[in-house]
Amino acid sequence: MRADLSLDGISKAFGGETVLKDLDLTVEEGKMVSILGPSGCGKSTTLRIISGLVRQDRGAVRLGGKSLDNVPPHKRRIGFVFQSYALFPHLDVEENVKFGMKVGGMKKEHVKRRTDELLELVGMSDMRGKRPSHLSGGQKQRVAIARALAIDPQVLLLDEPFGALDVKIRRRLRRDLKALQRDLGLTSVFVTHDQDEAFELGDTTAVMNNGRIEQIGRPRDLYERPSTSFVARFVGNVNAIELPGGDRTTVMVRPEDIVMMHSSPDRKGGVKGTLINYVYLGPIIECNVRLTNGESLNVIISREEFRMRNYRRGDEVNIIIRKFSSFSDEEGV
Amino acid sequence: MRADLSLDGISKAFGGETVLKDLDLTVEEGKMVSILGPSGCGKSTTLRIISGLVRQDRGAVRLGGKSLDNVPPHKRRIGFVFQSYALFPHLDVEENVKFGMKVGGMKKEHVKRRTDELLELVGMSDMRGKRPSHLSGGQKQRVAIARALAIDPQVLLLDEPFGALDVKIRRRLRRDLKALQRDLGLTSVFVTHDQDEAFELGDTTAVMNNGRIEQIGRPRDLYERPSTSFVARFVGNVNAIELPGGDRTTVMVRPEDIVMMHSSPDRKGGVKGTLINYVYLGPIIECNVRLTNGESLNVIISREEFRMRNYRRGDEVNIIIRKFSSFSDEEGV
Amino acid sequence: MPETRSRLSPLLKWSIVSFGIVCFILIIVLPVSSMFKFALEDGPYGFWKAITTENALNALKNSLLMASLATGINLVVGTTIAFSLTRYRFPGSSIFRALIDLPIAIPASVVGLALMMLYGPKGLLGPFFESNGIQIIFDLPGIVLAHVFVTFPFMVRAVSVVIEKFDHDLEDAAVTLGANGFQTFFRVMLPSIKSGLIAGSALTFTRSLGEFGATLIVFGGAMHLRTGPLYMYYLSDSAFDFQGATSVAILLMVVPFVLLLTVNAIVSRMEVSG
Amino acid sequence: MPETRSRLSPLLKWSIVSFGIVCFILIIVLPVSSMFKFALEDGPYGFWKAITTENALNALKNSLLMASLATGINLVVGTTIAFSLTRYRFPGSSIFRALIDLPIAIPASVVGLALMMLYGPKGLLGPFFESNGIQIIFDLPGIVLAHVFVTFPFMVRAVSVVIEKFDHDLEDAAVTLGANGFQTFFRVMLPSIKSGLIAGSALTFTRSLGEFGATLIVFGGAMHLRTGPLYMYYLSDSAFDFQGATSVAILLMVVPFVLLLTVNAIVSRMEVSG
Repeated sequence: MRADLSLDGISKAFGGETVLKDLDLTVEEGKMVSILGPSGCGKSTTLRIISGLVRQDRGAVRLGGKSLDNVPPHKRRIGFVFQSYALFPHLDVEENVKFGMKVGGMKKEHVKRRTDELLELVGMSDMRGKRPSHLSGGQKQRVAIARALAIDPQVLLLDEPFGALDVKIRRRLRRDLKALQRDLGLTSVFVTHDQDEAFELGDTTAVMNNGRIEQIGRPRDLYERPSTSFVARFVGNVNAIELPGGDRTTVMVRPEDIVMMHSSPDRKGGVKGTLINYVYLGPIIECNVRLTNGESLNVIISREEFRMRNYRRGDEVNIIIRKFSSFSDEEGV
Repeated sequence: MRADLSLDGISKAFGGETVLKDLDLTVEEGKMVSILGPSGCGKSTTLRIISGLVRQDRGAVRLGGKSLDNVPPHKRRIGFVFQSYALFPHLDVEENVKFGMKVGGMKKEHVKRRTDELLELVGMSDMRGKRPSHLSGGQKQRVAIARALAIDPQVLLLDEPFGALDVKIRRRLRRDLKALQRDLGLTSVFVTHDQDEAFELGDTTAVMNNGRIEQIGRPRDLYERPSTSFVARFVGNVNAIELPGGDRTTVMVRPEDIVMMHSSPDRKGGVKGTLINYVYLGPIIECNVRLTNGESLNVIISREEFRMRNYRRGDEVNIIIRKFSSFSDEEGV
Repeated sequence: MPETRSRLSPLLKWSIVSFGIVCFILIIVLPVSSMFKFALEDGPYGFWKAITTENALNALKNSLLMASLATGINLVVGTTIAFSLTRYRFPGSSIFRALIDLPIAIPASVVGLALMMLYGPKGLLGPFFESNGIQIIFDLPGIVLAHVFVTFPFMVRAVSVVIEKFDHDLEDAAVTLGANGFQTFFRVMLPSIKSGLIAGSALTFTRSLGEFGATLIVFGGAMHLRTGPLYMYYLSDSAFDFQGATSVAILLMVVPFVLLLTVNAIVSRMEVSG
Repeated sequence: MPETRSRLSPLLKWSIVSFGIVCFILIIVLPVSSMFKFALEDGPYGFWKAITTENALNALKNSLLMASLATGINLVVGTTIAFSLTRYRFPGSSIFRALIDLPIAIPASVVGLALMMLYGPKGLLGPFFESNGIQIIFDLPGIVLAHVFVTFPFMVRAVSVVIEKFDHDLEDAAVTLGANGFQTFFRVMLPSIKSGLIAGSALTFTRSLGEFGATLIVFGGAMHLRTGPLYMYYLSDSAFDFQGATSVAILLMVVPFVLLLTVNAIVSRMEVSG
């Protein structure tokens, strides 16, 4: 059996408030699963339970089929990367990376060699003598990753590691992290509330809400075939439209699944509206259309189309919905 | 003459370091100009000079043709919205909004009526008795905007007002702000380092770098016809590619101006590469291609195309550049 | 999530806590409590009588007077200095800043001696003041000076802390909203630093009520100005009236303690709602 | 951008600064300086002679001894209590927390009296200890207890501040990296709170060197244990030897001041590089 990580029916409550409800999750050996969810959905607690920092109320954490529940956290060999970096402020970069190997009683020559390798790997060799307070956020997180890798972890957990970083640095770091994880074949769980990050890093992405995993799959599955209304709303942009008619059904429509044309007297079908505003998002344009019934709609069209049709603010337009989904769990919003 | 705001040849240095160099800018009455630039480019200082909080070394600030330079800051009637909100912590929401009218000696009934109007306008009527510490970031900024509007400002300045907010709240607030600014016909200057924000809010956007405005125009102009290499790099994503041949010319290519196809023996022309990774960004897919010469390229294609061609990681692809720009100010990067 | 934090075994944890509590009781609580036994030797009435003799009332009145004067003076002087140090740079400001803590490091009795050497009958300036009819040492000004000297850093520190925390954008906001310098100061700055002024005043008042060493030296037997701690010392050390001494001591202990607790509660509520 | 901040007119600004400096000089600097005049009356040699008499050396030795003992005891007791209060909740912990500041509010002379009422010859426990051959009041244990009592909150506060600032993720990180409880404490926790231990020790030592009121009462004429401030008081108040008193006073002032400045510099450098 491979060293897959699995959570079986994990439940956890803090002070009477349920945080995780009967959660199941499997991470195949060498793969990275990203957990995507809003703050407070229980994703951080999930990581803390895997690492042993928090003890679950029910359920089991297994690695390669063997339960970890009687292994104390400091003996689990599970690397943890914190959003706050959690670098030891009194130690320099090199000593931070060495920490786990030293407390583990590893031989000196080996510690030295491995530290050099790891600093090289994360591109921090030049900074080895610096204290964390002299590093930028991105550099700190590189060191934190190297430090977590130093214990040769069976599993690597990352708790919103780029949450405190600038957009540009974040993009760079997540690319590097993905390459690292794939090259080293690290079994990993990555937690974030940022959809791009979850999609870029995860081999599969688990969408989490209210202590449960609502759907797990590849970005395309989540985007095109959301299984719950929460997933539809949380992943990508979506318009929630009340269908005309007395039954008050609400459907979800992706902004790019709407066709927009200029209104003309001979055009039948579709819904009429006014182009209120548009935002130039590079290759695509996001348009805000107000329908005659007052509802507001997001429509995304390509730059070429926008230019071709020469849209202006205030234009009367005609809208056709090409594709929509509806969910049984949705109570007319 | 309309009450246009104009900056003529403004220069400013702090402690010997030049922050603004001979800056010109005109904001037409009732329009909003967004200033987009990296941190430290001088955009905040520009706002502070307009408001009189900082005194320029050279140049003039004019409103409707009349110089403001001898008007002390507290008499300029220029609203200022801070990234830190800068709400008075010892006053409740209502008292914060009333502050400017009270120190201005406005009549009590009028103050009351206008406060009600403004709180209504920003949707904070229910919160009027709350202290700032009990508000969320988004609510604080709504109050700060109402407070700035209370003095019936000739010009409204906003210094990265949404910089401290979550993405979702930010989107909502910027839409509301844009509607407000347009409805009230406020002459405004908005400063940000976020391109989407600058594009959505500004009637025109000024791209600023190193104390100068490099280009001013509509998003489309900036995106499609950048006049400097800085603008090309800063606005949207861009690939900087060294052209083959001995002259080491570097050109800028937008990720969506690249055509990607599967390699096949009979396909001539174009450059060969390998599809390293792709990221599902909703309606578009960002692909990372490594060329045979080792260079890395970003390519954006639509979801439909990606699906149609059924790309997988590791695929051999062929790249054709459809459009590029080059700049005389660029020294082979 | 406290559950995630305490990784010590419960035994170790409770040993640590118990050790702390036992030490605290032996060093602080028991000595303080034992005073009550002596003060209440003759019942509550004895306690009441001891703190309402003419001498006791006079001493308490003096203590409150000195504490009020020291607090008032420090409110003006300390706040001014706190402003100067946190907002301006001037030649020598870093030396000035270092010297602020001087009174904390100087023993109270040294303070008394220092004041005597300047303003006393044989001091450098004393004879000059005396020839102009101004008595400083062995009189009210000397005692107040001693109290101001000793309490001075508390006010400067408390006010400096809130000035440094003050968000300068608030000032800028007030200005752009049309407030002039005075309006900005009184409507924005002052309310923001109020908690520091209150905390500093409470500390000054408390320390002043308890001041002993410096006052003992500069007071010089001016009985009508004798403060509470001096009166208590006289009762225990010269009159051997331990019932009286402990009664006064309890008053000198309870009043400032209640004052400090109250003000701390007020200040922390101000900061929360702040 | 200091230019954007000071909107006061330069005149007003300099009036404020000057007023602060003048007050500071009159209240603090001049009295302190005037001591030098008396100490150096007979030149530097006189100063040297005054601080090297047998009595003076004995007093200084005693002061350093008491300060060291008080610091050592507080390092153990104060740190334990700071840990208990910041990390655990137990029945009565909030009362405990409020009582911590008690010694700040209690006048030093009251502390002396309280210790006497418990451990003194007529105290509640004194006769018991005495019958077992242990002398507390009028002997070293009593003086040390007085110093510990008075300095106790300084250590608890200094250590509590750094414990509260401590980032608990560091502990979690250490654990996930394989550190057991002891390794986590000694390799991660202790280095992080070191600055608080140093700052607390410096404050304790300084305050202890200058303690006068409580010691005066519990010392009870045990000459061989007389500390610096008591010796100084004796010189000025009974022997009227102002040259000697000011010499000792200068020593009692300079030593703790230099100590505090040095430690502040060390601690702030630790925090910057931290």
